[in-house]
Amino acid sequence: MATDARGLTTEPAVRVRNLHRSFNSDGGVLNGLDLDIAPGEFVALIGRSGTGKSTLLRALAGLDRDVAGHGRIQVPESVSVVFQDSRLLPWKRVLDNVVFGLRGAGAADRGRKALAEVGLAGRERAWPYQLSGGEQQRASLARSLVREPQLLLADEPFGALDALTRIRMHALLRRLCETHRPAVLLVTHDVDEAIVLADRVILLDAGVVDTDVRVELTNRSRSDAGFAELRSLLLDRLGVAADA
Amino acid sequence: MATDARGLTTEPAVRVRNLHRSFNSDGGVLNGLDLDIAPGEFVALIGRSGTGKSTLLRALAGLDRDVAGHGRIQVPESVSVVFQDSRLLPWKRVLDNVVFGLRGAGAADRGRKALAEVGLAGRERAWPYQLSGGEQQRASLARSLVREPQLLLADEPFGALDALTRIRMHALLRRLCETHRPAVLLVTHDVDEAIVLADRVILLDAGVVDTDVRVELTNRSRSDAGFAELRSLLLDRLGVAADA
Amino acid sequence: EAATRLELSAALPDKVPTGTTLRIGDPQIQAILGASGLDKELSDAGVTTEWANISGGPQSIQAFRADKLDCSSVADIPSLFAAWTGTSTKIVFQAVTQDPLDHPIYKLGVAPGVNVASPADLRGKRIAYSAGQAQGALVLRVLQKAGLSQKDVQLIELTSTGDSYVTALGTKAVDVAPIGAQNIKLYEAKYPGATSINTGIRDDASTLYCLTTAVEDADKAAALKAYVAIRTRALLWANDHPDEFAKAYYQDSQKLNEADAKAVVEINGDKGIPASWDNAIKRLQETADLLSTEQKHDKLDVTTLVDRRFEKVQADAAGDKVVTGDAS
Amino acid sequence: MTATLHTAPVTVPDTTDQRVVRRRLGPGHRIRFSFWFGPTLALAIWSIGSATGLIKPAILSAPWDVVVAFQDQWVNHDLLGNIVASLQRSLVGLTLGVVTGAVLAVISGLSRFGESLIDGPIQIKRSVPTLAIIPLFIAWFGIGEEMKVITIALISLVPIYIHTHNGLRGIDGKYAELAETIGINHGEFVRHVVLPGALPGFLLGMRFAVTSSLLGLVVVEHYNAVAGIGYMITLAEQYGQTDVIVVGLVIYGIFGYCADSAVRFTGRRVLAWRQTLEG
Amino acid sequence: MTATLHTAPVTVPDTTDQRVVRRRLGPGHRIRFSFWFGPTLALAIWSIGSATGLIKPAILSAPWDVVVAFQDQWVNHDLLGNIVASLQRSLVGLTLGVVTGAVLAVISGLSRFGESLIDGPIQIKRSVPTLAIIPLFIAWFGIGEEMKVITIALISLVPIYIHTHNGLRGIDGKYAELAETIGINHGEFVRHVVLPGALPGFLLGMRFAVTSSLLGLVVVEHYNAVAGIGYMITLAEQYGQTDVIVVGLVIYGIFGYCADSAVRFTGRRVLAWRQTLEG
Ligand SMILES: Nc1ncnc2c1ncn2[C@@H]1O[C@H](COP(=O)(O)OP(=O)(O)OP(=O)(O)O)[C@@H](O)[C@H]1O
Ligand SMILES: Nc1ncnc2c1ncn2[C@@H]1O[C@H](COP(=O)(O)OP(=O)(O)OP(=O)(O)O)[C@@H](O)[C@H]1O
Ligand SMILES: [Mg+2]
Ligand SMILES: [Mg+2]
Repeated sequence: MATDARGLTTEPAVRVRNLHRSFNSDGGVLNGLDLDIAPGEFVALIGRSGTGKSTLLRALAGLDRDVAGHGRIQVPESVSVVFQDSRLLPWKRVLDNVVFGLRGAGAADRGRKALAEVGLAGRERAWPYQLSGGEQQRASLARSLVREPQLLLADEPFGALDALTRIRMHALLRRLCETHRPAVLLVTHDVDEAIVLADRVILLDAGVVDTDVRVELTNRSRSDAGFAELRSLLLDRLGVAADA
Repeated sequence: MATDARGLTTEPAVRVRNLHRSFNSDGGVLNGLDLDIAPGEFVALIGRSGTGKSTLLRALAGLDRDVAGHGRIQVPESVSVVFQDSRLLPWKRVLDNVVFGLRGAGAADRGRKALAEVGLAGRERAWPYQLSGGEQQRASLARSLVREPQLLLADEPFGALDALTRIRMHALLRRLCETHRPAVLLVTHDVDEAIVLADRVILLDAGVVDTDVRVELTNRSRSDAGFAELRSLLLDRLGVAADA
Repeated sequence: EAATRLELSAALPDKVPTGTTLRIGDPQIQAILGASGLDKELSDAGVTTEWANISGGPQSIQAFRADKLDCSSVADIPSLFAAWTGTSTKIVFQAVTQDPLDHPIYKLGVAPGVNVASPADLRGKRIAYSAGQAQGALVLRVLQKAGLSQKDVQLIELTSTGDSYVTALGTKAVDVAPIGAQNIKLYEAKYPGATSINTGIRDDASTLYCLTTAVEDADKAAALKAYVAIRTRALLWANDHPDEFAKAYYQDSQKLNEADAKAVVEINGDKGIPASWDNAIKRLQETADLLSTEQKHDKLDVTTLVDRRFEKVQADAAGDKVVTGDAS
Repeated sequence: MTATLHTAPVTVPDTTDQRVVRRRLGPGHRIRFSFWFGPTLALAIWSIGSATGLIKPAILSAPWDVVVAFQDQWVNHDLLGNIVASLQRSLVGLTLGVVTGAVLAVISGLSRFGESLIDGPIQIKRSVPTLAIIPLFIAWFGIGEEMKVITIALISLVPIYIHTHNGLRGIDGKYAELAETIGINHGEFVRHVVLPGALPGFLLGMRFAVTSSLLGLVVVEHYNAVAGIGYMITLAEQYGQTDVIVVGLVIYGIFGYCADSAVRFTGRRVLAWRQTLEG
Repeated sequence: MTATLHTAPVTVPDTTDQRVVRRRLGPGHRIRFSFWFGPTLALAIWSIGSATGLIKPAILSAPWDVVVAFQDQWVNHDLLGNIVASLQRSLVGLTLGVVTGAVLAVISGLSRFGESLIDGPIQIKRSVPTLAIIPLFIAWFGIGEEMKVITIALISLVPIYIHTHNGLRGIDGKYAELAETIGINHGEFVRHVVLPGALPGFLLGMRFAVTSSLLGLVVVEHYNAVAGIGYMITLAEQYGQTDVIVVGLVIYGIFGYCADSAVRFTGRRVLAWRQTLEG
């Protein structure tokens, strides 16, 4: 059970118990996974390619009706997902993709603002195919952020971004988290990114949470000793020598 | 003009002169880019999201017939492309995707071997949609590597891979390069990756080669001083403080 | 509107209640009425007509079954088939052609290069045959008259739609096929070497047949009585005014050009109103008998298909212009 | 380590365009005026065939004879009236059919229950010749305009239904997933995902529906019509006027071809978001 | 910093399955036996209508009368022979049409020049009523079996052509790009990219081609046929034998429905690589 900043036990935003999922008979992808995420908590999820990170996210998003398995899942009402593929509707222009499903008068303006924040001002009327890979990813991020959900599930939202753009997106995401305090589960392959952004980093292996570390660094700079220590711990669990 | 290991001038494998490309009237994506790549040379291409890295690769691959612009391009006969999206044919099983277009008796075996090398042994008969994001990317990589081209154009081939898998793919790519010595142009967002892998790193900005550095490190470990120096230079050119 | 039921044996009422509507498919008469001004007399008689541009067997039977039509002008075959398939109809009008053998409805087209000079030459020939259509019955009758049976010739099943018979002849897919007399000239012109012969039998049956339920409706029966009388006069008017007739029907309604329209009228010849239906009924019975043996239908007593109360209405309206004897 | 910061770009404007030439495997660019190729070719073959006597006038009237017949029909027989009557019929029928077909397709496409009710009957209907169903329609709707329009509506409903349904079912499942996480209702889903996603299918259906609605005229104008192209053809057949029949066919051909091209043109416009081999 | 290494998994097997329930926007799972729903419903309506007298026997014979007529046709009029004759005809015609249509579609789909030659005439052909073209065919191919098979081939060619062409042009351009970089020739491109990519379209075309080839029988068996379902219907129409017509229609319905379902079933099999709303 999670504890809040004052050490009090709170009802978690996400609660997963004994989650099993398998795509075929010869072995499960998730094998009895347990996970709690407190409201407003930022959890980074790392793990090898093909360990089941996306599978877990899809289970939390309720998109795996047809996948065999069992377990218990509780999530908040409003969930927003950034998919691993950016999944823009090809028949909607970028702005329409961002505000898709938003109601109310200010929707278009909010969408425009979100696009500007991810560096796509001026591309509102482009078709998705006219965007570069990273631009598509950012548009997809904008679509999720503009919704201000209680739970944000993001599947490698920065994978196709260069260092600078990535830092800007980090800042944007952090800012939004401070304002609306959603619970966040962010999949990333970049251990540094995980440590920089998250309150907690969990490592998925063999279908369960293999490692679960709380990031309690005051200085989240790479040169910090705690940072390096955490980094080597995680890389070690991933099977990599920290200096590789 | 490139010089080979013995300092002799050689005919480059890739020669680009004054390359212009633009998608609309209000500004070009590539604005007079010049680039030479020597045979067997490994060049890493970095740059902000949306600066035209993919546009350049597509020009080299001859896939931009319909894009406005001009300039001169020379490339070798046999070119292989790893696309930014993994672009597996959805109607072919993974193995068939890998050996697609390969001729000769041993094709299936070579494909199987390539799949095993990228860690997808046993998934030969899976449909593309049954692979995780990283697995798709690796299958696509296997497809390119199995062809042994004279020029390999790879557009962020490791973007969706975790640290361990990425290191394995680096090793695989390096091994293949040593054996067949293709010229390589690899787009990446990871500056460290660029330094670890490449003979030369070029940075694209404003449609031209902004920075072009040769990596002449004996020890390509992050802790090496030369590595750190090169890293800060590149990050600096990208607009990021090296320690961020 | 539950109109009073009229027994089929009862006398036809004279008074047409206002608003009585007849739904008729009789395009030729419709045109003549308009051209001759007889339509005014019809409405003066209290009959409202709802014209349908329907003629011929299959369409009228379909409309009868759906109860969307009261009467339709046809030759003799449809009323037989209506009976065989369970739709009860009555013939209320009979007309003949005044010189039926000189003005046949059908001739036998002969394919180019085929030698057929008389019906006797039909032996061994391939003849287009369409079981349910008037053309089919005609072929059977021609064979019967020539003393041939179905086995002596080769009947080629072929439905007559559009100009399919003309095409079949022209391309020598069949040797002989019945073709509308009005189209013979066109056919011979189109295919050099094509010829035609007369059938030598009467095919001039021309009737108006109605749903029995319409005849049993007292109001409609009264209207029909008026219609039959005026229809008689219309046919006679057309005999006297061939050019106006050609213009009103063949030119304006059937979209032929003036020359063709006049030619068709000329080919079709003058219509006659028989003083008695006896001969017509006799011929109808012969056709029914022939079809029932050759095509395996039930025996049929054709007197159940005619409503002879209209025989006199017709004859009275024609007055001294009736035809009698062999002509009828 | 050598760092070369970029130097100023070349000043002499060199606009040589030497690209990597790769064999194009797709169809390439649209040829301008290709719209006219097909009809022109057909006309040429027809004319040459007729002129050289390869196509006998008995089989197919020569183009020039058809032109004469066309003039005659236009001047003397109100061809325009026939065309207008026919177009009106098929337009009303088409509209009815398209709307109903699309609505049924969406219902049956999105609900398995709806599908099990709607789909079977439509499949059966379309396996059965229209000509054979007309007696039923006459019984239900009479022999007037109503029956004609409804028959045409039913004829054109079928391709719209099948194509829209097929297009809808062919939408990539990942967009439905996205829509589910976005939290929209069924109506919005239909508007924003289903309709645009099924649009290519619908448009293909339109191409068939349009021609069907025109061809349906031939069938329905057999019955109690006093104007219309189908009626004109029926009449001409009775009197063996080959040239008039061909006038009718040419009109069908022109309308069909134009309507089809219009739908395809619209398709290219509204499907600008697609990057396909169509280009 | 707290690092919790994972402890052994729970030992009591708890197989509760409590998932996030999200409103399904797609059509969901296929209903079992839904294949039978449509026909059963149609049969039920027909039976009830006939029994209650809502459907008069003159308009549509009651199912039981049709069964009697069916038996009669089977025993006395060689219904089986008719069916076999018809199926043979439509099968040969269909095969011809499908092959030609697919080949033409690939040629015209991949070459703008081929398209400009092929596409127009096919569009024009399909705008023109088959009935009206038959005289031409009779002139060219006689009134024998040849003409019938060719007519059916031409009827079923059209939907195959259009759908395959449309499917081909709808292939995502990025796969053509991939193929270009792979360095394959046109033949391989067709085999590995074009055909599988156009397969969904082709299969939809098949659904139309199959029914067209059956419906075409009605038209061609007007001409010089001595056996066949179309011939049976034609005869019955002339005689006005409603129950026999309905026997023919039911046979059409059954064949059409089964053929259609077979194509759809095949489609689901060979399109297993697709993740669409079809599921
Ligand atoms: N629809 C499917 N059918 C069969 N197997 C699947 C399916 N989807 C995923 N898998 C398999 O399940 C495993 C977990 O997949 P998942 O997408 O969750 O991995 P992941 O951790 O997100 O990997 P990555 O980092 O590469 O995206 C993989 O081995 C994948 O091949
Ligand atoms: N088809 C197109 N139509 C219009 N604009 C396009 C098109 N393709 C790319 N662009 C634009 O051209 C610019 C360069 O795109 P490109 O894909 O080369 O970027 P990139 O450097 O590969 O970026 P990323 O790292 O995000 O993949 C972008 O701004 C993009 O929006
Ligand atoms: Mg994943
Ligand atoms: Mg890119």
